[in-house]
Amino acid sequence: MKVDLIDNNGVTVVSPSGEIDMYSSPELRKQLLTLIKKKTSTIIIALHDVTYIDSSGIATFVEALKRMMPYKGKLKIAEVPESIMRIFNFSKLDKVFEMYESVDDAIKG
Amino acid sequence: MKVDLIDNNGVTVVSPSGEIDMYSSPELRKQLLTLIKKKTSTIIIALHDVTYIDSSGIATFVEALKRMMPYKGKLKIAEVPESIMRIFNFSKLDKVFEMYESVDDAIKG
Amino acid sequence: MTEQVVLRVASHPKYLSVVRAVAVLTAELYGLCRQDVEDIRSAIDEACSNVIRHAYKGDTQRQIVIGFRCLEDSFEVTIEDDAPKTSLSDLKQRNLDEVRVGGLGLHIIKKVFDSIAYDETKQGGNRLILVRTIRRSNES
Amino acid sequence: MTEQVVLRVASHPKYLSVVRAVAVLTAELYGLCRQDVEDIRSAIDEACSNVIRHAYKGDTQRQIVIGFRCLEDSFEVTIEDDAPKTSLSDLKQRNLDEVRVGGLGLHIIKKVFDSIAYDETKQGGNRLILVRTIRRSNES
Ligand SMILES: Nc1ncnc2c1ncn2[C@@H]1O[C@H](COP(=O)(O)OP(=O)(O)O)[C@@H](O)[C@H]1O
Ligand SMILES: Nc1ncnc2c1ncn2[C@@H]1O[C@H](COP(=O)(O)OP(=O)(O)O)[C@@H](O)[C@H]1O
Repeated sequence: MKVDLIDNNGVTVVSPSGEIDMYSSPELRKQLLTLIKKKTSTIIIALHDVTYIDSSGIATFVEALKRMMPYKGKLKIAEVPESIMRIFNFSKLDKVFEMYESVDDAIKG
Repeated sequence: MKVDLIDNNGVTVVSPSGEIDMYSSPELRKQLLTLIKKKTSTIIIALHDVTYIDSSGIATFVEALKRMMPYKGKLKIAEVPESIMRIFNFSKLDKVFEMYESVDDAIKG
Repeated sequence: MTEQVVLRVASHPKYLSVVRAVAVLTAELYGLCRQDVEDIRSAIDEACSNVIRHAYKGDTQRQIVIGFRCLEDSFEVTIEDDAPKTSLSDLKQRNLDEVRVGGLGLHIIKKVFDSIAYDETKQGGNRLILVRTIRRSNES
Repeated sequence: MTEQVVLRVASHPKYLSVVRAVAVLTAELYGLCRQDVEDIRSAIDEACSNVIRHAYKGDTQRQIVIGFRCLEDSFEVTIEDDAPKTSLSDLKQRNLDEVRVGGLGLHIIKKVFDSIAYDETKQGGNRLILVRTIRRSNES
């Protein structure tokens, strides 16, 4: 897994690529916590290039969401590939996260 | 591995895709031998979608080449990906086969 | 053992990618449909992650042995460790309605496999036996 | 055994894709550069094909065990079978200048690995030990 970060006037787009699992999710977590420490108001996680995600990856998003609540930050998930959507549906987290088709929609939304 | 065949006025383009190894090369061999039995005058093997080839795949081409000699058929190899070119170079077969950049070049050549 | 494919790796999360690749290729060889292959990849990954996290408590120097076997109409996976004995009652599933970190792995494993059991006859360590009834890719 | 990854498969050519995937992922985990990873994939595939073809004479019901290990500056692969004893002198390399079918595998194996040996201490069957000195991907 690699993580790309793009900052757009306080909206940060986080684009991991490759496989997110118990081995790689700590790196993603570290990057998200760094953004949250800076009280980044909106984080958009773009999953377009993610080929696999496990429960530890999902847990990382849940943790980020919870840590952004105290300062009313927004966590948005965009461009979820079909094969990965399954784990969101299954964990009922598609109801908890704001999910968007595209990064543009997530910025506007 | 899958094999696509396209026939163009006596020139047959054979396009295997995927991995060619000891498991899959017998299928490729069978298809080539069927064409050779019909005395197909020119066979172009397009390797664009081949991700791996082993010595049994190479042996299949050598066998086809030899079996086409008696009736003066032509065997041409086209669109060889870089990673696969290595085994041709190494086996010195780039000197033995007619190699072409594209199927069009192979048809003209 | 009658497993057709057996993989042994150290209990380090970096080897989970190897485990997943072998799971995917083996399930494909056995003719499982694409969706089932992906589900099996997830479930085996979660089960091995749990061995590292819970059975070995994060010790990355131990061993995990994963066996794959295909019978007439079932796909069987065994996951062995040499940690202290675990039983099914130790696997604590949580309610997915509360949003919290963790607790998703077992849900995935139970959704994907039709039967989950520990081999009680194993001397020392654990052997988790996961069985899934097969829907072949040409029938899907 | 001190191998970090061990794969056991039946001696059927359909499992060669599993062997290659494990070889590639393991070599990548150990930091080998892309070209070396591809070379190692070829060499291990050829060595296992040879076990099926020559040692087992095409019997697809036997077993092959492939072990991977990374030391400070070398990548070691062991390939075990339980066929009659083979020695290095049985591996007959042919001249590549004559164009003929077959005889390329050993050339590939010898080009990729710096050292090739049979473990003479193994009781029953063969253990081929292949060692390659490492060029790491960040140095390439
Ligand atoms: N292999 C195992 N050995 C011991 N306990 C386990 C094992 N797998 C799961 N458990 C227990 O079951 C609980 C639920 O597992 P899981 O749903 O995967 O969630 P998580 O690992 O995120 O806690 C774990 O917290 C642990 O207490
Ligand atoms: N594992 C093995 N056991 C016994 N003999 C072998 C083994 N590997 C190779 N050989 C011998 O070495 C020869 C050369 O092998 P190779 O270069 O791979 O070509 P090929 O397999 O196409 O004949 C084989 O024909 C065989 O006689």
